[in-house]
Amino acid sequence: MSKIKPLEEAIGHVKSGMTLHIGGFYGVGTPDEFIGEIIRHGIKDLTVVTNDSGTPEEGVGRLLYAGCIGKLILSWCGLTPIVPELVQKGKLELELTPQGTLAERIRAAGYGLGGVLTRTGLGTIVEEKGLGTRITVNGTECLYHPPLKADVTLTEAYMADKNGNLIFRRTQNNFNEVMCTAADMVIASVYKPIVEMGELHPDAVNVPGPLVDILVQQKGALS
Amino acid sequence: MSKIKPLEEAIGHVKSGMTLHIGGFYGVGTPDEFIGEIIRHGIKDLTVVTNDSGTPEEGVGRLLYAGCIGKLILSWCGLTPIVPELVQKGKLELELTPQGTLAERIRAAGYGLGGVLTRTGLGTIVEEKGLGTRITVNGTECLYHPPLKADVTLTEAYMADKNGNLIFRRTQNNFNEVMCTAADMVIASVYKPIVEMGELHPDAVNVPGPLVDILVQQKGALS
Amino acid sequence: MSQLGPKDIITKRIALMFKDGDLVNLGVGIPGLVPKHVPAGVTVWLHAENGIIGSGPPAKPGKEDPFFVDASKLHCTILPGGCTFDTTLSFGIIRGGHLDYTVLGALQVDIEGNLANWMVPGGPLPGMGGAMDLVTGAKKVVVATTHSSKDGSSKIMKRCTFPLTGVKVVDYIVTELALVEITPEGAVLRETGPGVSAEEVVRLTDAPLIVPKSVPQMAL
Amino acid sequence: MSQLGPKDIITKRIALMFKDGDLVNLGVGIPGLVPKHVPAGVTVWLHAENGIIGSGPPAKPGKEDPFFVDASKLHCTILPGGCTFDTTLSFGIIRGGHLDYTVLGALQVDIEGNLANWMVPGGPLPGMGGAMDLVTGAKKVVVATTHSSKDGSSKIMKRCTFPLTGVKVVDYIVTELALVEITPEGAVLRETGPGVSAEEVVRLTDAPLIVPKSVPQMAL
Repeated sequence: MSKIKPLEEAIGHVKSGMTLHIGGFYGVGTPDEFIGEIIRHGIKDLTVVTNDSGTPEEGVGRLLYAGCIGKLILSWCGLTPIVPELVQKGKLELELTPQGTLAERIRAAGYGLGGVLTRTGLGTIVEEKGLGTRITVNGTECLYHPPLKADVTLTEAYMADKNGNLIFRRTQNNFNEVMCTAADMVIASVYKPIVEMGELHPDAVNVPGPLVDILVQQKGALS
Repeated sequence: MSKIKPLEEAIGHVKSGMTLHIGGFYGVGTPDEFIGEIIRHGIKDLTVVTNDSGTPEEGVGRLLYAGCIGKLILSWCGLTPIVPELVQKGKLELELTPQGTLAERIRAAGYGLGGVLTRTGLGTIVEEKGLGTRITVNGTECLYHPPLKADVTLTEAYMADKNGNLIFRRTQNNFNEVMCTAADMVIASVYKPIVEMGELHPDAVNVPGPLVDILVQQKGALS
Repeated sequence: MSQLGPKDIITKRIALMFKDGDLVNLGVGIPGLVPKHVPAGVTVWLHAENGIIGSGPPAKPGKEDPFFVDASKLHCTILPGGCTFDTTLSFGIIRGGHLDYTVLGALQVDIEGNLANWMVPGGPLPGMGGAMDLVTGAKKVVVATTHSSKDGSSKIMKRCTFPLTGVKVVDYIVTELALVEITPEGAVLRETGPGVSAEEVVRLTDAPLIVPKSVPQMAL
Repeated sequence: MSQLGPKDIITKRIALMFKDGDLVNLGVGIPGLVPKHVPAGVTVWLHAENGIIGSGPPAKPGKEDPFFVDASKLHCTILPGGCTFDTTLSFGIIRGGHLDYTVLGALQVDIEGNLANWMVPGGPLPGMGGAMDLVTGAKKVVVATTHSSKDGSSKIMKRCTFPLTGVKVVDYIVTELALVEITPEGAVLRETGPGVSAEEVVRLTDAPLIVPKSVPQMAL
């Protein structure tokens, strides 16, 4: 059974109210076609976990301005002024999380760990707002953060084979690799033409194929 | 200042009483020349953290039979019958740890985390012997294990450049990659001739150069 | 009546559990026979603890890659579509619930789903390797074992007495006589081996089994 | 007397802290000027949160790689010997103590080593990004800031009042007037800026400094 699906069928798995992991850092590694398709379908009330909200025209920012997001868990939203507006109007719940803690929370979900123990955020708003809980382990004070799993991960890859093995280029990886471990369904938007099994170097694979459920070939990739 | 050093100078940093991370799974990825050099120097009372003890002739087993090890932290030692003998005589302290927990304990040290929370080992000897401590987080019972750092990591790589960037081949990686994050000093035994900076694919690097302190070119690599 | 020997009955029945694309880790011993029984048209990806998905047949003599062994220390090959990775990701796959099945041998297994397969008290002390992680993390834990020990006692017990690999972790026990599912209500006899009656299974098992009205024989 | 402007004094003094091969993460703003002052013969590897070691100069127009930006969203290049990696390893490097230095700007910094650099109360809410991880994990945390705010008050305070980035995390504060080390005993004036006296620094600082008998000027 082929993992390669048309865009519309793939994004048909994303339903209003779901929690999504969306890869990308300043839009690099964000699956743009998936964002467009979610907006086109009018999907609402999403909880989106991502590094940053991009801009009004780019990345997760497009979902914000289209009104698709009910809760946002990220580390930075400095270029989308709609965020404080929506928060003030009570239309958006915002959870600001240190970038490293966010990555480890996602990993803990994907790797079956009980949570994250970190010194990052001790004595800051992260602790004051109850996002992390202070506990003492091994004689050291830490914040405990629970794992963070998604219903669906939306990822972009540079190369893929038909088994779903993914390879990223340069800083396209960022949160993508770890997000592919931490959702019930992983959907990848692939830049280069998807190749036959055996054509990727087995040691260079970033995400093993069995972790990936659906591959979507980006438009223009075959040109 | 070159990171490339002769074998003897490199292993001169390993002192009796130290804690070592040694990579390898059934000897694959274990830096054999380093093992030989430690034995030749008569280094004693090492605490060795590794996946398995290999055989009497191979891998960490050689250090055991040469009497270099005082404490062994690993997941499997089925082919080195000297282990139960030494334990019974009180000459070896043995800490058997589930393989995944061992890897995460090393990673926690290397990644600056407060420890590991895992369900692995609940209700088993791991808990009974106090290796892991039961705690409840996020409504789930887990075992807490502290981070596991070393003075020196001894690793083997397939390729390296002069900045210390390492690339592993097939199952040579195993614990090597994570161990390179979790020691005060990292010494790598490199199989292929060490190349100039810029000759490795930047996206294919397993261990970034700044994590690696010393490179030793394996004998015969230049032939 | 099947012509299969006991170990082939066990492993063929297990092979029929898989669906196309499943990711599976096989322990040493009997589980190693599972791959030869996977039906044509079903691709099963084998996972090895030391960082492989898609490990293939043993390397030909003289063609062994010194940097490539499987979790049994055999110099193996990699199938097209396979890949390699480090131990943390390998156990992330195991512990994060990404393995569809782990198939393991047993020293003892009981009707509460407890498994002992790594250490005989007073015996040698090999270590648990990745077994505790596998039974905790895999979606389905299948125990592959002959129904009885060499001394004639049944492997399926009321309560394990050896040091445990995992507590309440087993989903299915497959022997040459029975497929038993561990449920919150108890151990349910789902199927019997070829030519074996439910009564026979109950008689040869030293622990109470729940026996539904109708228990089919394994369709091998 | 130095001809350097205030920001160049600050960043040149910081650049002189590095030894060959150091791994350094630079925040936005003033820290971005540090690289141009690194002496010849000293190689400093720049780390970027989004997964780069060895990020090089901006890509030439038309040569931008769509899959490659640095942590300031600039299309950059990679130096020979550099590499890329995912966010978990990038923050493992940060949080695991593998960064020799992080150089950050400040909204406020105090003599206990507290730093506020991510949020003005009542102002916009950009998020902490990787700043909290950087100040917690790096071996040395260096704050690069002009000595005074635009309103004339000193940036070095008795106690920060804005939401903190980290508690007791700062090692050095470098301004155009002073190099201050945060120690368990307090904030020690280690050096003064070019042509500046220790008395002048003390007068222009709204928090008590420990002033050793002899305070040299920065050797720039």
